[in-house]
Amino acid sequence: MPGLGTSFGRGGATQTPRDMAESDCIVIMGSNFAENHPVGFRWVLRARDKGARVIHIDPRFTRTSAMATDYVPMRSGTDIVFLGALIHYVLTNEKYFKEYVVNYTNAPFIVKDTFKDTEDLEGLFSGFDANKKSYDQSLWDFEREEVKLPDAEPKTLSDKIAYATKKGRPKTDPTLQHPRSVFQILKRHFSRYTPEMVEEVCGTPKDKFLMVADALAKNSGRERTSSFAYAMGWTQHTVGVQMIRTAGILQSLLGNMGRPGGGIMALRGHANVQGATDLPTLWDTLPGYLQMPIILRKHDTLTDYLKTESKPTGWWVNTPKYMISLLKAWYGDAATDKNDFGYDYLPKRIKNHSHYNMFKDMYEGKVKGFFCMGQNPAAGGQNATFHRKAMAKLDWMVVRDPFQTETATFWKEAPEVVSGEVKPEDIKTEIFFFPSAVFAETDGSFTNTNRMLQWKEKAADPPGECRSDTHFTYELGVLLKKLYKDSTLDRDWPIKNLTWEHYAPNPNDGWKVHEPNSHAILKEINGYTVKDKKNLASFLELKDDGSTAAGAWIYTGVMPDEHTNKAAARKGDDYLSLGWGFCWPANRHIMYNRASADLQGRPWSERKKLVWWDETQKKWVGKDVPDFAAAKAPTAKAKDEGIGLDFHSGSDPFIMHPDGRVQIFGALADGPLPTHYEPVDTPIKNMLYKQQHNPAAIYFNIDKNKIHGIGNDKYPYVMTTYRLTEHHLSGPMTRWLPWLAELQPELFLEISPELAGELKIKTGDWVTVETERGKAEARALVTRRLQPLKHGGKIIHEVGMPIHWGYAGIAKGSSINELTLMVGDPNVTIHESKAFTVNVRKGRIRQEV
Amino acid sequence: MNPYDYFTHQLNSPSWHWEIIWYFFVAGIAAGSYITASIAQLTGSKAETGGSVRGYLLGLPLVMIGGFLLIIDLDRPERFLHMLWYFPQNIPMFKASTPMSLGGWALGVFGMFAAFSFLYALVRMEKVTTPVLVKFANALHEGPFAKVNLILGMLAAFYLATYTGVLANTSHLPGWAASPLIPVLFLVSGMSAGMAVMVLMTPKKNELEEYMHKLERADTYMILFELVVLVTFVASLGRWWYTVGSGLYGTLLWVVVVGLGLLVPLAMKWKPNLLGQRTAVVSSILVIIGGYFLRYVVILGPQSGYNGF
Amino acid sequence: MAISRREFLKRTGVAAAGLTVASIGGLDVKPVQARVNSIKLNAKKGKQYPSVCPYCAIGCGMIITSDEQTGKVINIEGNPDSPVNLGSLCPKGAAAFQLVENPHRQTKVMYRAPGAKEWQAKPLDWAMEQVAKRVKETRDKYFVETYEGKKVNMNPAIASLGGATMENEWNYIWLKLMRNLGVVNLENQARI
Amino acid sequence: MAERVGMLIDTSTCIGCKACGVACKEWNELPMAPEDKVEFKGLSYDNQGHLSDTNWRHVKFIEQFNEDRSDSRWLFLSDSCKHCQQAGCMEVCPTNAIIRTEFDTVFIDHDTCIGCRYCVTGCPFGVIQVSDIKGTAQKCTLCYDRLQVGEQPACAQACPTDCIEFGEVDSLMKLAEGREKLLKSQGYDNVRIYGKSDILGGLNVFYLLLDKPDVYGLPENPQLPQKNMMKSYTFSIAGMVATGVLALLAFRSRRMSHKADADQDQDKAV
Repeated sequence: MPGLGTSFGRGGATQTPRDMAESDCIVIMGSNFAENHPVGFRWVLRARDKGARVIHIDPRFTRTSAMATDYVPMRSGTDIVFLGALIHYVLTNEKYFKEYVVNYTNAPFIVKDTFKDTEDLEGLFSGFDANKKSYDQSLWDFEREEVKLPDAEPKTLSDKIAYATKKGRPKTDPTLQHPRSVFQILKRHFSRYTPEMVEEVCGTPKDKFLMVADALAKNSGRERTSSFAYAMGWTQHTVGVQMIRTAGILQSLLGNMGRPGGGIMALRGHANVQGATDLPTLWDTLPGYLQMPIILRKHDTLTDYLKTESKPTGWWVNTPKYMISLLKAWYGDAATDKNDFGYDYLPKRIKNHSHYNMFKDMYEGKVKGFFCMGQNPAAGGQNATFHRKAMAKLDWMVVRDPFQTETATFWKEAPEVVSGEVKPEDIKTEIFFFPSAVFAETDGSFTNTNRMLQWKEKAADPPGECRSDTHFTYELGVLLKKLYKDSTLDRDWPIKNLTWEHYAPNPNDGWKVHEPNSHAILKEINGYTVKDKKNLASFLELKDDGSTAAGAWIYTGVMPDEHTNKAAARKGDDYLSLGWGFCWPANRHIMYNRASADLQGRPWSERKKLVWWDETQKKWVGKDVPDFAAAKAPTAKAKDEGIGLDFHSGSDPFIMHPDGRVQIFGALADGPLPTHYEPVDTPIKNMLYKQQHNPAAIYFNIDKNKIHGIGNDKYPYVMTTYRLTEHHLSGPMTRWLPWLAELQPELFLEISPELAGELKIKTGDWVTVETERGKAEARALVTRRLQPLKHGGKIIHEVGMPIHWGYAGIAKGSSINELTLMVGDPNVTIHESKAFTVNVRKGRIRQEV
Repeated sequence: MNPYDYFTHQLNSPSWHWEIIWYFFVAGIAAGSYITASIAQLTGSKAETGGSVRGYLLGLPLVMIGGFLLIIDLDRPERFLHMLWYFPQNIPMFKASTPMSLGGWALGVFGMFAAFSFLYALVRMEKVTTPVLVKFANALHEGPFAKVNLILGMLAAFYLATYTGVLANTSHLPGWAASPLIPVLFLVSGMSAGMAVMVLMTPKKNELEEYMHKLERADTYMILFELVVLVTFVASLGRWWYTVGSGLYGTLLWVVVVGLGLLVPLAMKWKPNLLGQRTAVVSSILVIIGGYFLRYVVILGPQSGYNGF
Repeated sequence: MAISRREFLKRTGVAAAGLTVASIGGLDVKPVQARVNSIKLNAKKGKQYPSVCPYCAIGCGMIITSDEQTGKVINIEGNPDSPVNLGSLCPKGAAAFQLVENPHRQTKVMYRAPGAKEWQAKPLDWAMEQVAKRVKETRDKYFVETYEGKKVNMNPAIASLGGATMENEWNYIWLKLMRNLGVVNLENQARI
Repeated sequence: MAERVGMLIDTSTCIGCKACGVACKEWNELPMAPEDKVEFKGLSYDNQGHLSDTNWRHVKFIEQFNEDRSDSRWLFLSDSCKHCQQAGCMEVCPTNAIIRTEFDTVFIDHDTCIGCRYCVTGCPFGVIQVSDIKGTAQKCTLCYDRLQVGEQPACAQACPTDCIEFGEVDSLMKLAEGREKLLKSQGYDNVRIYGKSDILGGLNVFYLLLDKPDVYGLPENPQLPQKNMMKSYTFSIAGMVATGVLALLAFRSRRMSHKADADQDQDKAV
């Protein structure tokens, strides 16, 4: 979630769905809120019933549009032009919240002259290395005062690291006139994103765009707040992260961040995708958003790592405390400051090991063993045929799922096996299929889309040989520890010294199948004092001298003492319900809520009161846990020589950032400011710049993973993919359920009557959709909810298909991931399934052959 | 533009199929033959009643067959007594607001009268001679009670023949509910079919020649009346005429029911010796077949196209 | 006003044979004792467990009722006390019962030998040992201590996919185990 | 006699998610439709088409778009039994299997129903179908078993946007009138309440519609089937008289002309 992380400091939704009921205007873009988060949508409807404007901007008229007050069509992949034009509108018509922008964002900061904008270099920023396809971000730094350091000697490791890496405070021009001020650079950057450009590139009629701009402007400022909601519609693009950045900039200019009914609601897809990003079974991070060591940066020793990763000013000054506490939690007493707390035993990344590189290595025979648990790449992976070919190269593979998914049976039921192209005998992969327990048969916590941990109780024993994944992991750990018991090799040190036994199941927990001790795991995540194993109540208590241990510092506080598990707290109320579950960090529900008060700590308006300074008690109070130093007065002066939070004044709400302010100008792999680039497969060329696509995008030219490029007339139609409320992602949790398979039994293609007329297709006909990567067949659903859009002279048709089907289960069908392309955005290597080009023809796949 | 025309497909068809078609047909003939025989009994001479009494042989067996058909048509046949008895309260199950409840009782009551007349027919054909039965049957059919018994019997018969039409009218399928003429249509069709069967049952004896002539004429009147009622019925359906008047059901209606079942027998009535000896037999058979297909069309036509059909 | 949703937790489960006045058309009969068949709820009376929906990230509260004798789940519906969903659910959540009780659910460990055409059923313990052995073999064979002169201690030969549908506790101990086996190819659905 | 309870279904907040349908199936353990009926129907996002014996709550999808999409709307309606005050099914049921419960709802007593299917065509909304497996008529029971232990119906609880609101009918009616005013003020001009006392004496499960009823496939002015019954009986009596007279005519006239012969025979016989 670097989009939100770079802008505001933390990668997570900034508000809760409940809070959207307080919004005066809700813009839903890059999301089909009612379809995919129906229960959360109740609060949008409550806002609508209170008179709020609900605007849905989407290529398709969907269930969300049916409920919205206004629907605005657009072409998939052009969100940055639309949002950039909104920024342009807000800046040129002076609709921004001046006091908020000057004080709470880095608009006044002055950027070094080595920075050149896309306006100067026709779509590129300065510092681009063409063959490495990456930027030298040092050219984008601010002009800084000279460094000042506190006169006292650094006591802790964190202080030492901060002293060593501190930079001067950026120069500022509060009048926002300086030509190299972020404000002016922003103005110039989006100067050509005009309403006419929106009509040209997005295909959205000008009046509709101006209606959105006007609604947003009217419903922002001191008295009113607007919020944005987004999901895969923004993330699944090669410029996905930058789309979120654009919304972040817009919401900061409008002064909506950190305020009730304002912010950006990231609607995450899975029950625990937030938890799986906080405790990352991801390639690039360690728990608590600490970077995973990588040889491409100075991470050789623990000190190098901490110097590189720790930030001298802002909250991240505490990085050493969190890293060392993590290592203490993993290796217990074996981790001492003599062996850098076991840092060297952490594997270092040698390159980008994200999803597609993993499967590329698999395809090239570098990966021999593969665990696939609760995911279905054979149907859910982009260019699914390639994924199946890669899995065929493995030596062994473990699949854990309640059902025999496409991934479990690719070697005998995949289309290429059924058609005889590939023979099971040629697939040498040895496969272990473990039936897994389902959510009702395990206890544990999920972290929902607004960072709230909720505990669920085990309600029944899993049937037969089904076991929970936690049980599988614990047993595997015990077996491996036994196998490595007598090893003397240095590289086996981590396995031998891993703290593991305290997860052992409790034999008299009242069940027949005993699960590992989830409380012990959560306690380790929460953190405890090493000496007497006492639970820590807050991450403020974490130390960098090895006296504390914590699996994930951001969750500290979920188990403040041995008996209270705040994730299992169940006292709700009718607004933020602080007594229900535990929101990281420190149970703050609306992040950056210090920004809901002005420089003197008074709420911007009585109507939008959230957190304010109580002069008598000398501390921040309000409806939410303050996201600020509890007793730091609003008028506290910033200490130029200070480190950590001392460097910030009492009116710097974004405490995670080095300068305590929204990073309107914030460095990412593809630039400090969002720039529109056309999707990799697109019918028309980039109208704004010579640079057509995201220069830093990651391509995978392997096997049949071919790109269509620009205006490829073999594939003239724009295709977008999406979800239905009756199914869940690639389907293993819904297509095997009769009640849901019955509601949406077959894959369908949504197509406008105009295009269907040209291709002589009627509702119900079989159609085949083709790309260079593969083919998929579906039933046609001719509907006016899709419409051709005019781009200058050219009419572009858009079609759409849901993603849920595969060749196994009760409801079977083609997987649309036979069509999608493996390409990655530079920051998180996410693919572009929301906008690519296809060909559509009548008839089924087989008929042609 | 509302391609999703939920309305027409929203109603459900009760999916009454062959059991109900045969029941309507059999009940029609039972009632028709009983009424004809009773009228002949009341108006005809001793000689004539010799022939007409054969009509009474149809009533009882057909009622039993009808009852059996009704029971096997139920999805829970073993519970057919629920039609007559409300077990949760142990009280008789009688509900005037639904023709089906009254129909059930009517079937029972008519069955009783049909049984008496069946006995009388056996007596007259000397198949039954036990004195007490003979006295009883004659009393009911010739004696003082004849009028009362036959009138009541005929009322029950009339109800049995028409309630099936009222039941169809008391529903929501447009084809059934649009025109109130279905009961009359079923009644007349039952009469003509009943008479046709009686024609077939009458042996060639000259003393019955008189009775045969009357029966033939009555049958002709019925066929004419049925023709009139049928045409007005289809017309009175208004925009729903197509449910019975077009497509498969339309062809059956116009070709088989009207053509073969009514016009041809009418022509034969007009020229009795068209096929020599066998004209009467052939025309009666055609009438009977016409009667069956009339019910086939009127029952299945309006149901087709709806869910569950 | 509406019968309050919180009633749900106070399940009385009393099977009342309701006293009704049934209007039997025509004949007005004395109040008819509505003989109601065995009320489903009784069958569903059981121990209640608060839970969280496994589908999307809104995090709707659920109440799972499982039968005390058989230990089987008999009903799953929304938890009226949860401020996230006030007892409501979406179609997926409402169908979660079939995620638990479903004939298509696998209950046996299956093994596919290299090149085989069919599965073979295998005992759980055997499979666990085999997997542990495979992990050790692959790790020991392909482990990389240094790369381009730098100490890396990584194991490129084992990859892991999945995590966004499982609990925090699993995610934590799995990443802890994988990292300490040297695995760098570790991903889940957050990318897709 | 408990108070008169029912449900208000406010189509302005229905998002067509079908949670109600699934929750109903979960609670009442209704199976999936037969395999051959489960297929893509092309009725927008509705692949069930109608209520049935295994589907007691069916969500309808109506797309209203003009040529240039300037006037575009997607209507959803969660349809089920209306528990009418004057229930066609109850009036035509010959075995009194359909009763009025103490909650004023219409309930099919599965121990009494004989599967005669008359209620299937008695209902003006096409709600009821008979199950081939159980052999009895099936329809929404307004969760009669839940009501008895003080809970609300499964669909009302499951509805994520509170479009299905359970409660006493008169307080729901006030709520509906309030919503109607609010929606009218927000520009939903032809919003209306469908199910006031003008429709079959009032529906206990009534709707707040955004357009004319027939757009949703609901009859404008549904009646009890008994409306036709009296007219039908009068015609059948007329028919009876007509056939009676005709038959008498056919049999008596011959006697008239031969009266003389009959008398002669008598003379001879005497």
